[in-house]
Amino acid sequence: MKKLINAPESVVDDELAGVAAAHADLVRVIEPNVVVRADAPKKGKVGVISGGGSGHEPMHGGFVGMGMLDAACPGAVFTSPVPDQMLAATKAVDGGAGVLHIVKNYTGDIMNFELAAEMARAEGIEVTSVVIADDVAVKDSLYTAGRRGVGGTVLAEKIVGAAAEAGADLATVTALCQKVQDNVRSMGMALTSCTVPAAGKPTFELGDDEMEIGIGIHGEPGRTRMKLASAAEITAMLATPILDDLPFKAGDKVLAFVNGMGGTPLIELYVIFNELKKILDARGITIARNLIGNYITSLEMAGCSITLLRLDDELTKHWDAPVHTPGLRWGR
Amino acid sequence: MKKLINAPESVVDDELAGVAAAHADLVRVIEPNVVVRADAPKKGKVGVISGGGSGHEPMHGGFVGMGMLDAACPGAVFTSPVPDQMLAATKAVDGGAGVLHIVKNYTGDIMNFELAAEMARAEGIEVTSVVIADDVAVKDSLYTAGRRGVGGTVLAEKIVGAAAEAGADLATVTALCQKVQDNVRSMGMALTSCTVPAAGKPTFELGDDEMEIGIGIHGEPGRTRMKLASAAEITAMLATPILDDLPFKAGDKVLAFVNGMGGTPLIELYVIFNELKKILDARGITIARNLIGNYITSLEMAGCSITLLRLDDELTKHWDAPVHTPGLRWGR
Amino acid sequence: MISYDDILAWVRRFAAAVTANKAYLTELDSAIGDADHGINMDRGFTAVVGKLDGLASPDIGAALKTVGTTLVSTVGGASGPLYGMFFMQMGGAVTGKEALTLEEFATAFETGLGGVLRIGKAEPGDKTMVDALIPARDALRAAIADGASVSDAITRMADGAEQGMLATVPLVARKGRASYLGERSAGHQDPGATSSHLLLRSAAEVWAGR
Amino acid sequence: MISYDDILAWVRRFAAAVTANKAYLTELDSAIGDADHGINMDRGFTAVVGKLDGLASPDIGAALKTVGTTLVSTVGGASGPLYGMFFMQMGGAVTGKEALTLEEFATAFETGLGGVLRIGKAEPGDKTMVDALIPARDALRAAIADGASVSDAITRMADGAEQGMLATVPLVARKGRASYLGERSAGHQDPGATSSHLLLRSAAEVWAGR
Ligand SMILES: Nc1ncnc2c1ncn2[C@@H]1O[C@H](COP(=O)(O)OP(=O)(O)O)[C@@H](O)[C@H]1O
Ligand SMILES: Nc1ncnc2c1ncn2[C@@H]1O[C@H](COP(=O)(O)OP(=O)(O)O)[C@@H](O)[C@H]1O
Ligand SMILES: [Mg+2]
Ligand SMILES: [Mg+2]
Ligand SMILES: [Mg+2]
Ligand SMILES: [Mg+2]
Repeated sequence: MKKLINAPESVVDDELAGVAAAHADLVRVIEPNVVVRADAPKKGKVGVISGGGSGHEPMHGGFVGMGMLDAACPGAVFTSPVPDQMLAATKAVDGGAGVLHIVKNYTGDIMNFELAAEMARAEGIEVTSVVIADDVAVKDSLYTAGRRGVGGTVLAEKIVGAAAEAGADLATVTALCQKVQDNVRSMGMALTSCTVPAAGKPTFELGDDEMEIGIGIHGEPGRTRMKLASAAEITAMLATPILDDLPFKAGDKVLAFVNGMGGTPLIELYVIFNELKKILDARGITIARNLIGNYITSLEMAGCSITLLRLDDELTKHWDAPVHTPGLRWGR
Repeated sequence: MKKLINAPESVVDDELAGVAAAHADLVRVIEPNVVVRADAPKKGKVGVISGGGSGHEPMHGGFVGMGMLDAACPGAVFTSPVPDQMLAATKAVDGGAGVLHIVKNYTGDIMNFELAAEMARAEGIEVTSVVIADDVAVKDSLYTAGRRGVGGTVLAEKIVGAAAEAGADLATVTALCQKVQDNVRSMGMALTSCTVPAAGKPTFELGDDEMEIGIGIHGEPGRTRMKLASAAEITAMLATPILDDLPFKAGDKVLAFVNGMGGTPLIELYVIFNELKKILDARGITIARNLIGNYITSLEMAGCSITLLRLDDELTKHWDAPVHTPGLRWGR
Repeated sequence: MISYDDILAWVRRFAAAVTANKAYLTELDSAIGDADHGINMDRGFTAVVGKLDGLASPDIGAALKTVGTTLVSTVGGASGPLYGMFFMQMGGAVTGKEALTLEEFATAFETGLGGVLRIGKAEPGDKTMVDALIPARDALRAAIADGASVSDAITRMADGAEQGMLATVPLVARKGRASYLGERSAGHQDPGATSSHLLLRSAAEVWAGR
Repeated sequence: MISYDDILAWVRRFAAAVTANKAYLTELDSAIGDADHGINMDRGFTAVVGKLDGLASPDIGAALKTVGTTLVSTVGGASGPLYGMFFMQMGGAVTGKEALTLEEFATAFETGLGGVLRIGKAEPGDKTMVDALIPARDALRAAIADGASVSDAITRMADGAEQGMLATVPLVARKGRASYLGERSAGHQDPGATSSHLLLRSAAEVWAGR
């Protein structure tokens, strides 16, 4: 295992210390491992929090700040945080207008957030939750754990954060988050596995000429393993199930998000974006906004995911609104 | 070789097509492979251009836009661009106030830029050049090719771009670039090699428990190979030669830039930043500004570099000024 | 009877088993999950062991609840709330007791299992820890009906868990991360069912010959 | 005499040699450089070959200048300007000529070498292409002094380049990327010296038996 770390046990603490030292103007880190907006709580503002395992940086801690999250709860690497964290986060950001929990659809996240929400409600804080489940690689069914929450989470956090910043109430913010969920679809692939620091070796092994299609963001193996293909073929394999699922139609305007899994350089992500543009052009779908980079990662995994969000004026307005976080910044 | 590409020959063209499609509001791509600011030339504004081999994304193409570069010339992967590109760039951005070439100190870059500068001067455009050579891993000597230009280049492009945007004249902009060079030092290390697409296999081989200290940004092997060490030890190995070289002293204010080589996730870069903070604290040096992320990369290489720039009010002011490029954005 | 010290010995033995099997559980989780089950459980039970010495009164219910809340607060993931709820609910069923009859133990275990089923919503056959816990419960009930000794009953319970654990191998997962793999999850043993077997095997070992 | 067609045949043969040795040159460059020398040279000479057919008049100077400017415009890196300047300057020395005496060829070669030295500023022993080109020049001069045939003279020239190339192995680089390696650059053959040897070996092969 080759990583720039001191010890597997201290990765998350060391990283959070680095985040606190680097971005004291934006965030503070409180016990038990919660990244909180420096100026939280803001009286009368709906609090927006999220959380999940570490190893997906900049998500979620890098998205705390003006116009996005009020707090983030990083668990151990690839492990849902504990309810104590979400409870502390909820209390730290509650400005009297209630708190929205943005929860990625994993059994662990769901259960831990639910326990925290119960505790927060017991302390008199109004809490709502929206579950993001946008990964079309997973068959959606009532009898399974359902789809994973992946790239759509980043877009939800930005858009919902803007609405909360603008003063929307808890019901409105919650409905907006659900609207993002209803209009967003994602799919990912890996060229390499990643190595959980405490595990010390790759989660799965891939041959030199193989790739995994349909991976999540936790180094889980995907649904199919196949021979390496060209960027154009890979883009089609990811985009087609996404497009067909919602479905996205000619005339739609979308936000196209090409995400790297942590070990993929930008040059390759632009190659993928170029192929995606061709596919969407051919279907008469307009890329009105885009985001290209490593935003929701799986440690040092090489690979990418594509997320498409169908935009309307409301979503576009909140996407364009100023944001100032360590990981995403514009407009100020 | 595992990459998200269509073919080794088309990587750069495909990437540039992606950049053009994604950032049409900021840049356009003209023949022969030059990324030009969408609103160039700006009458009366000094043009600032740079260039170098591809494979370092977002540098340089990702730094074209308001408050930074006016144009960038991407060569083949790890290969200096040809003079035709720098000439086209110089002509495209010349607003009558002259053009600064920011050149990284590599034999190829120096010679190709020099040929271009001669041609541009022959066409009546005033051209100055500043060579960035900040890599303390290379012994500085009159009899060698000298130090490489690495992380300091990103900082120079931002600071100089801000001054040019604010209306400074060519002599002032050139002197400012030299001032950055005089106050900046860097050093890098690698956990893995990278693979030049056209070469198809890693430039060097590293054992599972080895790292290279003192690497450049072209997949060149470094000066020493050694057993893998902790983040704290690695940070000290990079920071100490940097600090001792300028030298940086107690009371200095610095911009601390922790850069990933392309395949290193953010979580590890924050761990390194945390160690760097401890080292600078112990020496009484203040981190007044920081930049943490993958900004000057070597394809998918895992590893990092540290760059320290001694700040004064002038440099700080230009660093803080608004910038709006695909790769670096704040203040608007 | 099962004493307060027996319960603590059980928890300690399971904690040691988790540490010894940390790599194995993580290995199982890397095949069909995210390679952290052993790490998660070990983090939690290391914290639990640290709490056991500080317990004041010999109250089995309070002790089990402490185990549960400690797990909830330190494990995270799916297994944190699930095992946490298991111990919290089991403890809640025996509050104030210093010793348990086998019948009381069985009832408490069932209450804990009920907590797991309620928050996890897994059905038998979904390829989760439930597939080890339900056969364990059934085996314990059958042993009690047969008038077995504590030792025999708990050993039969552990054997039931073991069979359930082994039976997860061919299953296609419908809950937990393994469900994302669809058909590819078949052929691998479920990590949570494996730790649940260890939980009951530890009990059988502690109470052997009773 | 060396004819216009001889010169074109030389350039074509070198282009073919570059393609055949693309991987080898890149391999050498990956040991002490950035793994692109063969790729760079091949890109340039593929472009050069595409230009040769379109040449109008049988002017050796114009042809060599076209080779040079094409290399400058397509190769990049260090080798682009260096080989570009070599051919441009060599061509400049024989503008308008349809054929060259061996003496004229030698003078033109020296002019090209002068361009390389001027822009590259390398000294002999710096571990660069100069370490192949200078012994080549010296061998050619010696052969002319001995009254050798074109064929013999160019073969001796290529042999000189070969010895110079081999002599780069133990050197510690002071110019080019290899210089960044310091002592670690010793023990590897310089890629540019290797392509320069190929350049002159191609000439010797084309003009063999003349
Ligand atoms: N809904 C559920 N009900 C019961 N057990 C579950 C459920 N989901 C997952 N599990 C169990 O949890 C185990 C995984 O635990 P762990 O790896 O620690 O958490 P995570 O999946 O969050 O990484 C699975 O092997 C399975 O036995
Ligand atoms: N200053 C110099 N003078 C002469 N030749 C040089 C000089 N610097 C480098 N070279 C030659 O260039 C070769 C490398 O060429 P190439 O790999 O194509 O360019 P780059 O080093 O830019 O990647 C070296 O092997 C060396 O022979
Ligand atoms: Mg997990
Ligand atoms: Mg090169
Ligand atoms: Mg797991
Ligand atoms: Mg090279």
